[in-house]
Amino acid sequence: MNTATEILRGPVDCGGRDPALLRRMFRKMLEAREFEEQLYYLFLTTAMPGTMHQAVGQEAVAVGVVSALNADDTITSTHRGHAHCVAKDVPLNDMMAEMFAKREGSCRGMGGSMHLTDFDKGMLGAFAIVGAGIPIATGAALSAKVRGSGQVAVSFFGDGAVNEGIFHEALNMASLWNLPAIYIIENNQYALSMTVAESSALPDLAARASAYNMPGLRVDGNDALAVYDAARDAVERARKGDGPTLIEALTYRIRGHARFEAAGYRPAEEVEAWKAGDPIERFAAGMIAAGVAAEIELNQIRADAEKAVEDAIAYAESCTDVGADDYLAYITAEN
Amino acid sequence: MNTATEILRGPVDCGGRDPALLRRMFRKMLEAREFEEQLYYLFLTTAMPGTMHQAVGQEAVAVGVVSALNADDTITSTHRGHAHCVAKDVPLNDMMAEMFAKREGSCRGMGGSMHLTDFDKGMLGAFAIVGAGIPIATGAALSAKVRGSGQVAVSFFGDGAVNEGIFHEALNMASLWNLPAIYIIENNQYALSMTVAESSALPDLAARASAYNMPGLRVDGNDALAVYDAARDAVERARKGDGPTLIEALTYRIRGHARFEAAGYRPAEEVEAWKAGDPIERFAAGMIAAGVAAEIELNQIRADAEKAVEDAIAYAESCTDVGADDYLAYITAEN
Amino acid sequence: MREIGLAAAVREGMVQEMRADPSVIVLGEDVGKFGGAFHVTHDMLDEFGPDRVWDTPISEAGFTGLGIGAALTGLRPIVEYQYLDFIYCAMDQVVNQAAKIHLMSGGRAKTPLVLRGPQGATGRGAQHSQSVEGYFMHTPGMKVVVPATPYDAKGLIISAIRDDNPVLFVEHKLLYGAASPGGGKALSDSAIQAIGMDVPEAPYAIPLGVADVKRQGEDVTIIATLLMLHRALAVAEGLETEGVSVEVVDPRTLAPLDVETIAASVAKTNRVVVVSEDVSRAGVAAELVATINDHCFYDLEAPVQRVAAANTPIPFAPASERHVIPQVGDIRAAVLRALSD
Amino acid sequence: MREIGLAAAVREGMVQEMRADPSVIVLGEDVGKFGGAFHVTHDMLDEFGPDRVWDTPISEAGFTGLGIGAALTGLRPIVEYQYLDFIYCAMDQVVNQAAKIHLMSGGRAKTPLVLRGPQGATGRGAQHSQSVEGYFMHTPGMKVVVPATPYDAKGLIISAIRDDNPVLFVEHKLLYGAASPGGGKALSDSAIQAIGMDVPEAPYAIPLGVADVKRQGEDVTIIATLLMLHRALAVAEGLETEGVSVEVVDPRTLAPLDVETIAASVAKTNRVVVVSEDVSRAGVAAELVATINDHCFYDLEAPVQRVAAANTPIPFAPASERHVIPQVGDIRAAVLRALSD
Ligand SMILES: Cc1ncc(C[n+]2csc(CCOP(=O)(O)OP(=O)(O)O)c2C)c(N)n1
Ligand SMILES: Cc1ncc(C[n+]2csc(CCOP(=O)(O)OP(=O)(O)O)c2C)c(N)n1
Ligand SMILES: [Mg+2]
Ligand SMILES: [Mg+2]
Repeated sequence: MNTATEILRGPVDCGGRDPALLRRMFRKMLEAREFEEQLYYLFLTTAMPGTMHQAVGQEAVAVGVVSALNADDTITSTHRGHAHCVAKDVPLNDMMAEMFAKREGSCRGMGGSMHLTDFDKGMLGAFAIVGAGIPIATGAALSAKVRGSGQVAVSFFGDGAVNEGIFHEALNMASLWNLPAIYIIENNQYALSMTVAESSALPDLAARASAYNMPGLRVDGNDALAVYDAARDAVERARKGDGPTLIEALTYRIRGHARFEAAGYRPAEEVEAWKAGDPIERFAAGMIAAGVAAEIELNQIRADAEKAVEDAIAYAESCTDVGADDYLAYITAEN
Repeated sequence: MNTATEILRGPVDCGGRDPALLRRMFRKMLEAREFEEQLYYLFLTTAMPGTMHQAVGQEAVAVGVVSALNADDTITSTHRGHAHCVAKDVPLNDMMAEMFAKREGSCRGMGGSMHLTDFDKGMLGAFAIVGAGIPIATGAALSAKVRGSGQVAVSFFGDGAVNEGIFHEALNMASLWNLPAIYIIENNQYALSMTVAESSALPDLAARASAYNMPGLRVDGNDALAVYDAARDAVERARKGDGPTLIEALTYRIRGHARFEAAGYRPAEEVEAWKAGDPIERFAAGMIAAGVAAEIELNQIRADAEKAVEDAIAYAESCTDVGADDYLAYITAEN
Repeated sequence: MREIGLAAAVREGMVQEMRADPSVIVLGEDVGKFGGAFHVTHDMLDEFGPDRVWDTPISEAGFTGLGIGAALTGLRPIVEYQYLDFIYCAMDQVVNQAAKIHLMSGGRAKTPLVLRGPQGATGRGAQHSQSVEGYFMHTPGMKVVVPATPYDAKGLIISAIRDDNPVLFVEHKLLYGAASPGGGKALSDSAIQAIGMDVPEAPYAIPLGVADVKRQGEDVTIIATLLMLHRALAVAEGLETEGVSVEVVDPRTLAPLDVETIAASVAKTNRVVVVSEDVSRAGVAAELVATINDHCFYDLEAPVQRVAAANTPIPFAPASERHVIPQVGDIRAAVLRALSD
Repeated sequence: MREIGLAAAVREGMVQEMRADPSVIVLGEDVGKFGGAFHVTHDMLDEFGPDRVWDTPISEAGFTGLGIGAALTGLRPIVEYQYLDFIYCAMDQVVNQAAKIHLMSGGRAKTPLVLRGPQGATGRGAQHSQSVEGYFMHTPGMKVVVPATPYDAKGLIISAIRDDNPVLFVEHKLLYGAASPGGGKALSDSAIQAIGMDVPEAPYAIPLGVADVKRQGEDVTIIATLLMLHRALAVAEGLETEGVSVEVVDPRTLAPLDVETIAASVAKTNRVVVVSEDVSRAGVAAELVATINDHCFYDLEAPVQRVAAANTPIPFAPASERHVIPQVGDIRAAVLRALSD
């Protein structure tokens, strides 16, 4: 994949893959999508506090990468983090309860959409300061190396984050010390209103890896298997002690930046073109083309994903509201 | 010049150059050297407050670059800034008075060695936070562009500074917006105790420019004319509106990091090898070889430079000590 | 006169200064094409062009440094942070460079630079809810401006732009009267009334360092800024019906601080409540208490009541957030304590 | 017992914890090969190897973030800043990340992280002289430790390392008893006496949040930290010969703050002087005054005297620097004011 503008369509090549893996990936993408679709309606009702950022259209990146990880590998996420959490097996119930500011939420109602965290699942946190998670994942990689645990650490971040100095500092150290870290640029073409070309002197973001003596590659981020393959190779390198990799996944956020943001800065044709390259549809088409699953089976998976999210909403609604002074228990570690 | 390890010696090629320029450069390098040599003795006597960092052995970088600038072009400097100031025509008297914490000092005794500043000379300040001057010079370049002044702005900084995030952020914006900025890495091989290879994943620092879509080149930093030529080309590019350039000048600090720091982390042979490539001696040899000046004339310039520094010391000693509450006049701009 | 929100007032002040003085420029994320996350720079790119309105990459430290360099060389930059929570990314440039350059140069360098953006708790969790002014009140070499009304905001932004020092200009999201970047409706707060919303169209400057007595009273003084000023006024109004006369002082700028106006009010009422949305410990309210101790100790008939955000990162859950941030009820209770002690 | 300087005491505490607990690591500039700019990590690379002692590039924000990530995943990192003035480069990682992660995760994440380094004014100009503790006292989610003696330093660094929160551990250069990176002789101060320099060799922990009454007295209380504690003790000794009995309280940690010990002293003496080297406005001294106002107002017979650094960037010239930073004479004058008011 050479330029950010050649938008790929058509079925993902699912030939020769483990059908269970494919079904799991399909299901995870659907859950992430459905989770955010339902959130959208919940925000319309103003039942929901705070704000949220949808990754609709970007699900293949989260699911592709995380499918190449072990359960005890770690990730850091961003303000646009629901799909990463879903991929990393954070329970939908806990996520939804957190969105509703319930005590049973994955952060006990203290974090909200922008700070989802689940240490049991290796989800070290969503950091809503652009770029802030990059050194933190790098530190998790350093820790894995010191402890000899064999874990790898992945940091997800956007195309806008590469212009923060912290990106530069962290990648240099990771490469210098051959840390088992993987950096995933979710290049969804925009940082709020800014295109990549408007904010990066070198819009070929993967090429920035060379400044850190690190391999950098660009993949079709709407092809979950292309992402998976790139991540798997990077994981292998990392576990062998050969150091970090930078992966730029080209994708698109179909919705506005946050909640109801209208994204008027984007040409309608561009949005339409990317919609036609929807990662979930392409994956479904690929499964059918490869004969891994019939439409009817995919529909069942779709229904299951919808049901899981519906259940999560019902669960969340049944949970306990956070109390006025709940926070007092979480200010310092000894409380 | 390809690697940091091939240390160049021998005369600088002075053929076909303007003799007045050569004499001026020689004189400036000598003044910078002598200024710091005398400081060293003054610090030994404890007559001097504070601390200082010598650039002995690095004079060709400051003088080579600044010789390619106009008087109204601007520079930013670092904790190791005396040579930049000398090159930029900050009066020796003012500099020395500042070192002595006198009212007549270039910063009225408020700045000291690490913060020398002279707005009349386009010397925007020495910034002792590593890397901090880089965006400030970039802002001066942006200002020159907005005002249409035709000025260029130069930032000097060390090999250690390239690992600060601020380097990354500033160079990206400079290139994105084609600002008339020039970035000079004074690669003196060490950041305090750390070699370039120990702190930079890509020790070829000039190559980092490619991450910003910016030309990057490496020059022999102990050859004042090689530095001058590279700077002149960069100035031309900048003034034409073609954007910034990154120049890595390979050099060496002959002394310790600060004042009496012993630099025991460096192999003695390495220090000796670099001493044999002293930029001032190479320049003198080049002037003689090219028939621009005879030894006797060079000795006169040497004597003049020494005399100028001696006079500056006498001047500084005759100045008025800063008073206890002098600072009250400088806290905010209206005082 | 017209009634406009604080966002529109800040915008109008900036636009008028930009028309009057070509050296004024704006730098920040999404300030151009998008018109600013809270639309404070709406249409400015169209009017002034890309040499005056710079859409930056997400590089807070970097573009702050660019602002400093530009300020040192003849421009008067206004730097916008999309939320003031992000100013910590630029902290070195603000604290070690901008605030210190004038002194370090022996007064030879001037840094006419405005650093501005929105702050305040509105349900977005710990990284988008902070009040940052305490850090900068503690940073000499800077001025800190905290307008509570559109009228003050316009007059103060004009003074901030004309000032030769780095000035932090704090805007509270709930005072904007403008929509958030999520595209929802304008945020607001039930305590906010129409006070001071008459904003003249012609440019005017309100000097930095002059407090404003927003309400005269006899029995007790509340000193409050930003959103808290409005809550204080609501408390004062409520107590009036109960026969308590509350004076409300708005410092308007925290550095410099108008100690005279504060001291005069304390001398009159002898009882004081200080209210601030920033973290209580070593924050704005602490400094106000200490200032009153320094200057007015013998006027006090009761301890100064300090009302400020709890010493905690701000929780997401609305019920907890409300508990952390001073509410009308908390301020009222403090006033009653000040009166009964 | 042995007499060792504060640098050696901090080093000994770190080494002992590193021997006892393999999860303790050190990160910072020149901490390995070079042994630290002030030699506080001397020889640690040799003993513990490069997997425990990390010589970092000059990337304060980055290696702070690495420390956080490592702390979240089973290690207990100690991050050194070569001078604490440089912590502003890492401010976002400290304030927005380290301090907030525990709360944001609903208590699920722990960040056992020590951030340490030297501070204090010693003639190096505005960017190498600051006292930073006020900023972090204002940052909930962190602890702030300010040891004044080698004995306290060793016991407190051990507690800081064992603590599950991010802890800022402040070291004053003039207390180090060790040479500066310039290679000169050890910095020192004439007010420093041998107090508390008996440092046991065996490891011991001093709990965070417990103040120490460094000197008993009846007439007036001085509360002071770090270098200022020593100047306060010098003042107390001088006044003793004049018949004034001064109590000197060392909070030792600013967050948490031992309000009880402070209040007990105020209740006894009824007159207080607070002394801090950080900037006065909205700094440590302001918080101490406000705390005393909150808890001890009716015990006060005179306003609390606030003695702290002038509200200015720190000038280079020694005469001006001395004027900015509280000296023995300033503290003595404040005590006399507190007694006569
Ligand atoms: C340090 C910082 N600066 C600015 C913001 C405001 N902000 C939130 S998301 C965003 C755009 C991020 O773009 P990108 O990294 O491409 O991620 P995307 O939103 O496209 O997923 C901005 C500017 C922030 N949260 N943190
Ligand atoms: C932000 C920051 N970190 C650390 C330091 C301490 N320090 C001063 S100079 C220096 C080494 C700088 O190395 P380099 O950039 O190569 O410049 P050189 O000293 O070699 O001229 C260090 C670590 C500092 N002044 N600022
Ligand atoms: Mg993006
Ligand atoms: Mg160097």
